[in-house]
Amino acid sequence: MVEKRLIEAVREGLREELAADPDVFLIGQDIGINGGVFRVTEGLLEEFGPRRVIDSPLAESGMVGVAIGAAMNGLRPVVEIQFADFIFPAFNQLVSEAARMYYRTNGEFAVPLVIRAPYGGGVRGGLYHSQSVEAYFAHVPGLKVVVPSSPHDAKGLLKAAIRDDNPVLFFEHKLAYNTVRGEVPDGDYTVPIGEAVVRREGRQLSLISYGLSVHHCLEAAETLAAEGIDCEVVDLRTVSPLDTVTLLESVKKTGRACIVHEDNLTGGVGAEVAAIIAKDAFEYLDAPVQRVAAPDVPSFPYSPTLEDALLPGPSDIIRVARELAAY
Amino acid sequence: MVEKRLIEAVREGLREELAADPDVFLIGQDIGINGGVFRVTEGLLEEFGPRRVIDSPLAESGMVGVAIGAAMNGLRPVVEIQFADFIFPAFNQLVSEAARMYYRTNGEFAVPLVIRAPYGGGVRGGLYHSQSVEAYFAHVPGLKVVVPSSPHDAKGLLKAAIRDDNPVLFFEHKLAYNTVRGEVPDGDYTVPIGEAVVRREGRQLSLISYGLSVHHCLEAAETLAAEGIDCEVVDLRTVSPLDTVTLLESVKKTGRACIVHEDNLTGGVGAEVAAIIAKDAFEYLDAPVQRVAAPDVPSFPYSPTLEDALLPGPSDIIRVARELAAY
Amino acid sequence: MPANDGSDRLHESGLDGEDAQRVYRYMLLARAISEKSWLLTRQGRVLFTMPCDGQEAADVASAYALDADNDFIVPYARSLGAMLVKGMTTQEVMLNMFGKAADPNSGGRQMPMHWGHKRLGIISMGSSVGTTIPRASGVALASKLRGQNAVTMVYFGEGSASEGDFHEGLAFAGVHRLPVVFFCNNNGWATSVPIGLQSAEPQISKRAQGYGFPGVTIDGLDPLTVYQAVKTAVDRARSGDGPTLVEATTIRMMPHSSSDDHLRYRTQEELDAERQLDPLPRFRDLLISTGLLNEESDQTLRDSVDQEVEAAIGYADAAAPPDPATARDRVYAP
Amino acid sequence: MPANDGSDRLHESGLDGEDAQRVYRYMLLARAISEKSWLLTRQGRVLFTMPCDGQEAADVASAYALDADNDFIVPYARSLGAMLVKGMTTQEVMLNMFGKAADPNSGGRQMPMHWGHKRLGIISMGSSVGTTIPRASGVALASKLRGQNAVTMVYFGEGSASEGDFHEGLAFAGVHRLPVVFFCNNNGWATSVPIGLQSAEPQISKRAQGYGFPGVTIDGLDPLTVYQAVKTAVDRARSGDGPTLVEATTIRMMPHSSSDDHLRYRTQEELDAERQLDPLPRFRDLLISTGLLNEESDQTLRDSVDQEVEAAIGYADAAAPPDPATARDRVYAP
Ligand SMILES: Cc1ncc(C[n+]2csc(CCOP(=O)(O)OP(=O)(O)O)c2C)c(N)n1
Ligand SMILES: Cc1ncc(C[n+]2csc(CCOP(=O)(O)OP(=O)(O)O)c2C)c(N)n1
Ligand SMILES: [Mg+2]
Ligand SMILES: [Mg+2]
Repeated sequence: MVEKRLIEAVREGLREELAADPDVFLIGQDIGINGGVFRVTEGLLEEFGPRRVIDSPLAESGMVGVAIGAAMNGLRPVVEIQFADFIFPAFNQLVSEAARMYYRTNGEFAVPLVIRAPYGGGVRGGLYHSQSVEAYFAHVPGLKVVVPSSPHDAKGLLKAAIRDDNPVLFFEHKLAYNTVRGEVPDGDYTVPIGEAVVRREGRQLSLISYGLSVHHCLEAAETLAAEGIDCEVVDLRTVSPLDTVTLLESVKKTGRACIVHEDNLTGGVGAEVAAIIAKDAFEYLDAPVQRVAAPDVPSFPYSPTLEDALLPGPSDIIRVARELAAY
Repeated sequence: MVEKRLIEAVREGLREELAADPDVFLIGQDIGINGGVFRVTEGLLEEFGPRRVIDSPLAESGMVGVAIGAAMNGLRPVVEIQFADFIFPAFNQLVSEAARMYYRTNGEFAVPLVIRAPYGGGVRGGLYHSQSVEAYFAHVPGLKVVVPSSPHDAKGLLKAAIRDDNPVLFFEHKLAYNTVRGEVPDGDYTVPIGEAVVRREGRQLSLISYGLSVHHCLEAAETLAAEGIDCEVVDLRTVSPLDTVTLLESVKKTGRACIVHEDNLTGGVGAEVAAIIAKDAFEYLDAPVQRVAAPDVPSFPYSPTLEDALLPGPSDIIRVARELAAY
Repeated sequence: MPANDGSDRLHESGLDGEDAQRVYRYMLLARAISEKSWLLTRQGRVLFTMPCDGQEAADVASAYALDADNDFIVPYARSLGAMLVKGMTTQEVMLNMFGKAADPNSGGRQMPMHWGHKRLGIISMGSSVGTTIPRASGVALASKLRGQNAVTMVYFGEGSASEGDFHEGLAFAGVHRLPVVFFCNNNGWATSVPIGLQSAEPQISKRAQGYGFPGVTIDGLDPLTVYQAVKTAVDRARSGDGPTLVEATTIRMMPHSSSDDHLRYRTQEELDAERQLDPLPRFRDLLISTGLLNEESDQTLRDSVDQEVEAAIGYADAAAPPDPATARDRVYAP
Repeated sequence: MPANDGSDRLHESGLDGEDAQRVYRYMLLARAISEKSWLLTRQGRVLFTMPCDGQEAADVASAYALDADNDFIVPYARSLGAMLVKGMTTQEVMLNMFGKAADPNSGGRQMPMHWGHKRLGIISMGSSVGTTIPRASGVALASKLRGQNAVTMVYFGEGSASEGDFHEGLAFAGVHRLPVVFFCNNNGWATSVPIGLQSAEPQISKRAQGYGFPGVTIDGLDPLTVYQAVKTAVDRARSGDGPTLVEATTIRMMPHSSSDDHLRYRTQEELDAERQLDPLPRFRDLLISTGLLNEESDQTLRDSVDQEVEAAIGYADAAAPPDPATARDRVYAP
């Protein structure tokens, strides 16, 4: 197996699914000749042509609405939202239509749809090119929400998402595209949606996370190990539906839990995970359930001095983990 | 003081603010000559004229966008979204614009805006006339979210919301409009945003809720009292920002907590409240933190047999409370 | 009108006598179902309805221009006439009105008049208006990409054309010259909001040229005019020349819905005057003038329609409600 | 062109000689700031920019038609020229480019070229394009309701006109005949997406008649044409006759942004040819033909502009960054 960057893994997943299934097509802004503003779709227009790789007008709601219609008539659209921040104009199409089509038609019409979007801060993108939006969608029954942390999972989960008959939101951390590398099997394989994985075994406390933040947890765990604090790191991979079995197993083992995400604290995915732990692992808890997340500001501001003051990172995890371990 | 229905209290609040402040105006669909589909604004067009009570085209995003602009140029718009379910087309305007205007302009531009919307099920309104949408907005820094349970609070909180310099979402349970009655002081008063209130004192467990569900909690508490289970009922009134002091005080006293809402469970407001309790009241907890909420279906279906199977009510609260008390 | 006149109009419309009689029966059926449903709500036997009285000509004749077996319809809540033409039975409609388990539209999960029927090519609608418009462009895009020779027709009211999704859906269809017909039913009202408060330009069809395809405004009270215009649009779409926006001016003879009281915002005089424009007697007279109908055959037709509706009501009323145990099912596809 | 010709065109435009000179200087200044900002991003001293090269005539001359003291502008990321005319200083612009604490637009919280300045009547923009359009209608609604004699002008690109908010914002303004001018800068590109993939009708102005008010398409490379058309629209708005959609056809001489490489989707030949249309030399020649400018005075002007920009860069570069301790402040108004 060769080491690849996360962006290459996503591209490989798209290319293989386009090649394998004529019903799959891509639609998004600047994804054609420009290859997407992050170059995820680079080369796909040349390879598959303008009927399979469609440059959309600047209209997210229409783009998603069109994709839903195409999905209801036999295709498997993969939509790229240029930045996760710009998914909100399509919120009604996603929540009121895609998410509940199957339920409202009593199982008649499925909507096999994937929405891909780069998320996350740390790139000096300011308030509208830095957000995490997974929590909004994790609250919506009928949607699945996936946030891969590794190139291996990015390719495998993307393929699973494209083959899934439900609308799946697929968030890729834009900072991870070129900084996160890992082994990616050639050819076809999938990673099942809804299964978390333990990235690092540990006995004293569980760091539960997803996406780029998983790497912050692993980094923190290294430092903490040197201090004799033995952390387990759980990578949720899918934030909806949650793999409660794996995360509860971990917390029942360690008795201490800290959920970590880049999204702002209040009402984030960490709230639901904490609530599940507080209910179903209550007996096993030796300390309060902690969360490390961005503070409750609208999004990360542009100026580096400001963004750096708000971005949650390994040092925040280490601080909280020490408190937890000492509790 | 006279007993009034919740709908009358809201109307009275609107009328008094319209009369007191020339900068206040209403905009919404069918709110003029028709008085709103629930008749909340009945008589206001006649009293204040078409410049203060504006019937909008069927365009929620435009309506909210227009209101934001008007608010940035000196007015205090009060928008009625006909059903909370139809707020999603305006999601981008609310989250990307209204919520962060003050932050992104470093305090230069405030957006004094109120969004009123009837929410909730039990009226056979089907999937699009029954939803609770507060959780989406409680996750958004910069927004305030209010859900009154009594006529007294509805009038007082609405006045506070209209005078607040931030965007406030104000959700009124449509089933409560004509079924919930209570004393409403004549004339001017406000109820501060961000303050919860204990509706019923109790020692054994805390039922924490807001909106119509508060009444379900009170009803359940009566039944439970007869069984010797002494419940405290906390009415959050504001779900963002949360009054953590009041809710934690209650849980620290009782040692048992159950959060109740009509919105679906996963990622609902109850998740955040449970997470706060699991962190800051950990030492005081004698039992797992429980939640009573609608199951994770997209919304309440139309057919009575189906809706009744999903609507959370007093009996669900009683069942969980018994478990908690017995724990 | 003199007989020959009616026959000429029929002939130039492209409908033959039998077609015309079928269209008339569908119009009668839609009206009967709409009226009966209204009564059922007054009796509390049905909880909600959205009458289509006044737009039967528009809905029926437009759908009649489609290939019922292969084309798609993306409906809205007043598309009852089109649903019948597309193949939905009166019994299925009534199962929907009563929200019963056997309702093919949603199994009782959606409100009455919320259509969707996969086998019949009726793309499910929810209540959030406007969302259907880009969806229709998407259905048409799939037809184009998959080489289906199908046309998609989406129905909506002029009020719903105020939503941003109208703009985005039409623009996309224009760019890709999709086989779709946008059928706007302009009855001048969005519930209580008159067209003057919705748009400074009362003709919705004028918007089409902004998207690079034709828009026409037609008399939606005359089925022949409607059929002719929509047939042209459907042929155009099928031959690869792209979309058309057809605006049919109609009337709303009844309140917006069973929850509405239109006398709060319309006068009785106004309503009485509008009733004079009812498309049914008008078409009836034309058919009589052409000899395709007479008092007697008309009565027979009406009786058969009433029996059909009554039978369907009896059946639907007695049908089983959705099983509460299924309320949480089918949130996710397997 | 013969001198008299230029003078005639100047005269009919309604601008006097001094105005023309001011407009020219603002154009030079916008260009200089745009070019310098680009260089600063290449040097890594500024992290992001969106060049306005090629649309200085459109932005400057349109804003020049406003009452700078009382009217409102709702800008977009290429509205630099309009910002200068509205009163933003070069220093303030550079504070924004460097994201410094003293940046009046956002105190360094937003990306460069994200404008907003309350005292100057510049309504804050974020990055989510299209949202500004109904907002502008709302600002104008407030002016109307409060009896302000103000006009609001909103700037956006043709790509952003694809968003539903364009539709909803224009329709609302039409219904209420609001004092607003919708200024669409049509450079034919939404980043890498050409107009042909955005709309089957290349002229955005055609959409206006669907909303019941005039739309015009003008040469956005000629400041005189732009001023004349916008002045007419502004006067119309101020006199209570409602909105106008003004579409200025312009060119995008530079990449979409400092993160873009336009050679991925445009040929060098195409770009070279477009550069021949640069509005600056064209207006310069006209001014020279009218005797309002000569080689010498032009050079003096350019030198003063360069000095102004250099001074501002030096100032902004040295200015204090935002205090990290303030990062959580001002989420809510007190
Ligand atoms: C997004 C959304 N907002 C509001 C409503 C409430 N609503 C239902 S129908 C209607 C009016 C529709 O008018 P029009 O589109 O002209 O259709 P008509 O009822 O006249 O046939 C409104 C406001 C809705 N269903 N969806
Ligand atoms: C809602 C939203 N979607 C996508 C983007 C990303 N984006 C920024 S500018 C742009 C193209 C804008 O084109 P146009 O409106 O024509 O303005 P121009 O750049 O040509 O001046 C895009 C797609 C955005 N800022 N907002
Ligand atoms: Mg209508
Ligand atoms: Mg452009």
